[in-house]
Amino acid sequence: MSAETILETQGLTKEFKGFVAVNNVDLKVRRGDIHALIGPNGAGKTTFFNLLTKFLAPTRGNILYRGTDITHERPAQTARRGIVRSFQISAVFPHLTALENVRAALQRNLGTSFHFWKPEKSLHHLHGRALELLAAVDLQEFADELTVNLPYGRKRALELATTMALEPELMLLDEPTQGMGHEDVSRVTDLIKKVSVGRTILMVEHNMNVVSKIADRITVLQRGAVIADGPYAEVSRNPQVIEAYMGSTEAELQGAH
Amino acid sequence: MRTSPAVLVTYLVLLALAIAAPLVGLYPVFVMKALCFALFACAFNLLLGFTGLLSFGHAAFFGFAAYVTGWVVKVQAWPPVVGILGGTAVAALLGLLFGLVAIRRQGIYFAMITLALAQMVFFVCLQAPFTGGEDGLQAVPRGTLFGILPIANDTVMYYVVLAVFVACFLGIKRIVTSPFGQVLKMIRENEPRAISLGYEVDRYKLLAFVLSATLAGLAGALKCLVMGLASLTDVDWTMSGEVILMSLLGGVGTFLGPVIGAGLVISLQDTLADKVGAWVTVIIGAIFVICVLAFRKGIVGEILALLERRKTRV
Amino acid sequence: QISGDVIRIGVITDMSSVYADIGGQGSVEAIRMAIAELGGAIGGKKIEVISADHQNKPDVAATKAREWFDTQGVDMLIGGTNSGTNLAMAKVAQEKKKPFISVGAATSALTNEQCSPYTLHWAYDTAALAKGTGAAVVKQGGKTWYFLTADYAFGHQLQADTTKVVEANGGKVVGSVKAPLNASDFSSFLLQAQGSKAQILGLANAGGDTINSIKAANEFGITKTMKLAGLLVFINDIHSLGLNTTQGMFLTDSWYWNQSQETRAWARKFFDKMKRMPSSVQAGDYSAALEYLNAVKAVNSDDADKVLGQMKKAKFNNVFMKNGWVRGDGRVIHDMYLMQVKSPKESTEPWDYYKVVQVFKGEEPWTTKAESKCAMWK
Amino acid sequence: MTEIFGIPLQAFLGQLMLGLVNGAFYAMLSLGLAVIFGLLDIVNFAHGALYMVGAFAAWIMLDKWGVNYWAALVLAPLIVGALGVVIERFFLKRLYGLDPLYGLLLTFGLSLILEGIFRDQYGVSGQSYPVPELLAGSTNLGFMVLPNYRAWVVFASITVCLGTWYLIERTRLGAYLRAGTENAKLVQAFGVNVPMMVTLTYGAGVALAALAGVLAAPVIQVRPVMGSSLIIVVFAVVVIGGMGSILGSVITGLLLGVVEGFTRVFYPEASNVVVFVIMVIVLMVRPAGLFGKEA
Amino acid sequence: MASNELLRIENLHAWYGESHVLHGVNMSVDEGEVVSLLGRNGAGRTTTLRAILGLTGRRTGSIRLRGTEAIQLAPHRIARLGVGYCPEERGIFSSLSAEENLLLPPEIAQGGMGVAEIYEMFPNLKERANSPGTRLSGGEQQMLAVARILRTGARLLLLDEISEGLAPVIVQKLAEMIHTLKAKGYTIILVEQNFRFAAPLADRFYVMEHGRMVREFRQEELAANASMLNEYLGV
Ligand SMILES: Nc1ncnc2c1ncn2[C@@H]1O[C@H](COP(=O)(O)OP(=O)(O)OP(=O)(O)O)[C@@H](O)[C@H]1O
Ligand SMILES: Nc1ncnc2c1ncn2[C@@H]1O[C@H](COP(=O)(O)OP(=O)(O)OP(=O)(O)O)[C@@H](O)[C@H]1O
Ligand SMILES: [Mg+2]
Ligand SMILES: [Mg+2]
Repeated sequence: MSAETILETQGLTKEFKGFVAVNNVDLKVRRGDIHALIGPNGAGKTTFFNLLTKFLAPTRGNILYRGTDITHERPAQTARRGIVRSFQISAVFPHLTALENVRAALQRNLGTSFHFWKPEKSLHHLHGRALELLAAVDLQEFADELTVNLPYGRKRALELATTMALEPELMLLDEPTQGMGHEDVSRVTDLIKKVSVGRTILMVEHNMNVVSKIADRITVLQRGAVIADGPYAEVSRNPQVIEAYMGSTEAELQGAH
Repeated sequence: MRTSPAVLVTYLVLLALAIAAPLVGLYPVFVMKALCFALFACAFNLLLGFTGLLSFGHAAFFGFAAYVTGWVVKVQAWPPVVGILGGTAVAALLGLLFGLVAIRRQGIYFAMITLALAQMVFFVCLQAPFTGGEDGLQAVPRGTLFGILPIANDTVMYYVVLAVFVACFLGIKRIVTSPFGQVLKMIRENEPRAISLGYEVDRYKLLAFVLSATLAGLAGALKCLVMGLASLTDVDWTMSGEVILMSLLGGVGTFLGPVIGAGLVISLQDTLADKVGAWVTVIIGAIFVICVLAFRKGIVGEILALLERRKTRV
Repeated sequence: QISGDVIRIGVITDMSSVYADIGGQGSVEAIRMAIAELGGAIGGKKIEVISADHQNKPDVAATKAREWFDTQGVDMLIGGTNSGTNLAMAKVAQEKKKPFISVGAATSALTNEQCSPYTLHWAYDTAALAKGTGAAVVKQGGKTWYFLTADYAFGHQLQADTTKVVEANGGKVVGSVKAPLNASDFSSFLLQAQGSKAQILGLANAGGDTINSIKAANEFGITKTMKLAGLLVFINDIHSLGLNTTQGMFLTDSWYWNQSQETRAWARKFFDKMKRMPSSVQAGDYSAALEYLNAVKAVNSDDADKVLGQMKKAKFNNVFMKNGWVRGDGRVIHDMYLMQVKSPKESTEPWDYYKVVQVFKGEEPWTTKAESKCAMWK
Repeated sequence: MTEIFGIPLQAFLGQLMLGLVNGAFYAMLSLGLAVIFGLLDIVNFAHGALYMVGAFAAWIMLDKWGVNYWAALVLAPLIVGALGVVIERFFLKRLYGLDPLYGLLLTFGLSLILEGIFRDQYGVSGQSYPVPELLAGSTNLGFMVLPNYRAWVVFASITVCLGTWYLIERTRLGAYLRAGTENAKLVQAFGVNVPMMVTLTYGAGVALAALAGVLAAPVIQVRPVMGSSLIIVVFAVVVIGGMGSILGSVITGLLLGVVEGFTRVFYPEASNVVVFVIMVIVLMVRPAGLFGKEA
Repeated sequence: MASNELLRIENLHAWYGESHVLHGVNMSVDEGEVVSLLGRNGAGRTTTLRAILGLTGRRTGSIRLRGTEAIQLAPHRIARLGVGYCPEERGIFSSLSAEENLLLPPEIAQGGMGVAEIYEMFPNLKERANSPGTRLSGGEQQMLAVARILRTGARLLLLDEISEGLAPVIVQKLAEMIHTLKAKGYTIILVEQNFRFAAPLADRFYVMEHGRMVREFRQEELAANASMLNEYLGV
């Protein structure tokens, strides 16, 4: 609708040999929002992400980013446009240090990535910025730790830091709190809120506490199709959503006695 | 990536030994051969070890470069330098060709395609008029390097080969630690992530492949001058298997590994060939199996891992 | 003045592959027999033989030869079967200025385009084979030929030489097909040969390839419509094929164990050790080693040039040849024999396979000076 | 006389027959490879070596104990199958979950070992295995004289291939296998002893190779290198057919046999390489092979 | 009580690669009982079921099935102790027809339902019998996934999210089915998002949070626990 729309999908559809994973999805993401995408397992959320980031080619439909059609771009191109995603199962470079992980992202804009004759030193000037970013997710004391040795929650945090290093306009987070303990969850939640300033965030999240806490807008997928779209308060009251996703409401429970 | 003093010392000791080799009466031609294969293995390892691509067709670059060098030096009677550069350049082009076809395929498919392409190169070497078919190119003269160095003399040739090898070894070390090397490492560790960070991984893989092919070609070109011949053995697919073994045995993804591996395999073949006949194949096969089952890190890799554990324990 | 106080003969041949029975361990044994004949030493200086397997790979042969000359102090090198490997060894020997005697190799190039003062070609060559079998078969009425050729230097050479002879005798070559070395199945090549409607199928191949192609030819009934001409057939091949499949076939060879008292006597000695009759190549190895050692004895030195000088003016008389001598191109001149394979009835004992139909005397079978392209023989 | 592609009709038909004979071997070998790859996700480099062992088993049994062809046709595959079971239990088992390339390298090593042992025992030059009396002689098809034995080879291998195809596509065991390739863990959760099934599948796969070996024995010289010279081509066949696709590998095998046959007519020297050219082209156009499922 | 105890789990830990998912689960199920595991996404319910069958990565603790310790057993051995599993992702095999899918699991005990009986229960499956498994609609796939373990004679059924993504009418059908099964004396562990579906069916409820059982109560205590569920299920 408004020029504020940063990302839009039109009739986006993905079929896997006859099986429809994402079904004719029209989605609008407003600039600056934290936009949550929820839905039962297998609803097509990850697939939807994979379509946005070009890891899968859509069977039908278009993807518009700031008005331009990016449906047929290569993944890397999309990434350089400023659309960056995180993964459902944590995505880091396990045998690089935390610092090198972040540096990996910073290095890209340097344009020397094909220079196989330059020494590693030519990257050291990036360390300052890298440390800042690590600090932002309070990982600075782990800077020289090999990433494999970090706890799961820390990895997700590092992933976030790396993603931020690309200065993305639109961040796609797939279940950022998945597999985390309570304290991790709240840390990452705050973190997302923190980094969301000046950015747009589209995230898949099963944890309704997180969603209710930070999401400005929610889209509910079910079996690949959008069944509801709107602010949390409204959507969480939508009976269809309750039916399909939240499964139960106070109303029901009270009804029980 | 920073080289620790211990490692540095090891390098220096090995270098000293290499320099002393002919003086202590080691047969220079043999050591040169070993060095050529060591370079070949290092080139291969740049791909498998530092990019994570298993090529089953690297013999093509090694062997074909040898033919080109032989042809330039013997048939065209151009100076050896031209021969070596020519062979290397052609290998680079061949690498680009292979890469463009194969690079988009993953794992097994990649291995199979490179194998298929290499078989075609083998066919060319067998049929093309300039390769001498089954007989190969023989009695390739060494001539004199830059018109001054009498490399026909084994000892002189030896130090030339050693110099080239050391240069390439350091070169590879540089490539791996360079910004480019960093990207390769990312690709190896987590390719989807590298893509999502905006790297066109295929292009990086391609460059890595070409670099590897080029160095493999250089190794082949040198071997052609050292042995004075280019033959089908060097383009045969079993040669591709051998270079894998060398890297695997020494330690994939380590710098010194392929060198050690090549040294071992070559001396093994050389010493055993006449004594045990066909058992060489058996032994080599057994080494393969043991490497894959028992120590996938290879000799050097295991040693490094051991030291690592030491460090953490202390 | 014997270098290293030992006379060391090196023999590099096919020890494990298709020609292992024709040369292989048997060659080494034959050379030992020669050494034994001189009492194992000359002037108190020990005589040794060392051997290696070239696996029919020129690079292996060359590498081994180079290493031996450089590090093992080998005084003379004997080359076994396979042309490619011998050409490679000849090159190395020439570079190192050491005598090289090629016994088992067929290619006439050794004494032609690629002749060298250090190379002696001992037993036979493609030119001789061609003149023998080719001419004989054409005379028998085999006018039209089709070649099944082993796709490497030796095969091409043999086909070329034979073609010359066939055409010179008024025959005609209607076509040829190249089969890869050690092809596992010749049937489709043979079908093509059959399609050609030629009278004669010339087998320009050797060892296992010859055996397999003859087998397949019988299997596919080619032998009903065409006559086979084995251009290089060794007695071992006949042995493994049996007389039923091979009887009546013409072939040319440099020696046959069952020719005379002397040959039989020597052959039996060999048989006791190897449990098979010697091939012409093995007999050749024996005589080559023997004549070399005689020369060493004569000049009492193992210096390459002295010994070769001696050999080039000597007359060779041994179980392998009578009145043999070395020609300017390095070709050793001796008689060759056109033989026909006996029928099972004619054969009186094991390994009794041939009857000699024609003897080519002295220079008759070999390349003539006119034909030769050998630079140093002009 | 009528001609096709500029060659006489009868020559054409003749080459077609011979192509089928070779194709029959490709089909059987690639079938085994496909089955193994499908379920174990292992590229069985040892396949060629085991094919060779099968042929030698037959030859040795005949040579030493006078075991005739028909008995060998049963025994050799059993022996090699047992060997396969041992290999899977002691070596391959340890590699599951690792990069499939390790399986490739390990089996490559195994093939070297096997080949080396037989090279040492029997040299490189071939041993010849006589054609069984029942199939001796040949039939004149008019356009060519076809040895009866070769006809039998085609018949036998096509029967075996169809049999295997039926087993996998139409039986309960086949259902387990197919399901196992999709989701081994779940099948095991249903109470199927998947590890055992995997072991036996490997055994069966290599038994097929051995069977091909016995069939080949009378056609070609039985020699240690017979496998390694074939395996590369068979790989190409499997890749072209689409890795893991049973029917695909069989059909492709027969097709390529024929294609190779014709190449021998037009450009004999190229007969050894044509398969690889086709492979590269196919993979450029269809990354998953002709019959493979797109990932 | 313990006499007819079918399953007892003590201090069960389970991992997926690096992430530690179950942190000491304790629970028990009696013969003929229907037990429901509640909890948010990611609480660890699926993992609990998978761990019972040994389908997770590493697992420690104790799992007794009719007294037999199963923690060390291979999945197929556990299954043959009489366990039937209906996975969350349904696990329908695309290379098998619907009927083949149905007939795939081997019979592990007497007294499984006959195919006719099953087709009677799910007529749609009969119609689609010959079409490839994954061509069935999500609902049909779900039915198939449940149906195929009824054939095998397993007495303990682990059902994960069987109502997920299904049209209410089918959910209704499934509810009836569970009643029937219960009547037939099957023991069932029900993992459900859809509390409304599970509530009336289960005899007993466990509430999971971060890989632990944090609450347990019986059907009749349901109302009393309303507020607590509220808090834990975040609804
Ligand atoms: N490569 C594939 N081939 C076939 N089907 C697939 C493939 N990837 C996903 N699917 C199916 O598409 C549907 C959507 O999958 P997806 O991973 O997007 O769900 P999701 O909403 O992310 O679920 P979760 O919340 O568990 O992550 C699922 O039913 C899944 O089985
Ligand atoms: N294959 C896996 N690898 C790593 N972590 C996983 C894997 N599967 C599940 N997890 C994590 O384990 C935790 C428990 O997952 P589980 O599937 O048991 O949750 P659940 O209670 O079944 O919720 P739901 O089924 O609604 O997603 C979650 O945090 C999930 O992210
Ligand atoms: Mg998902
Ligand atoms: Mg679950």
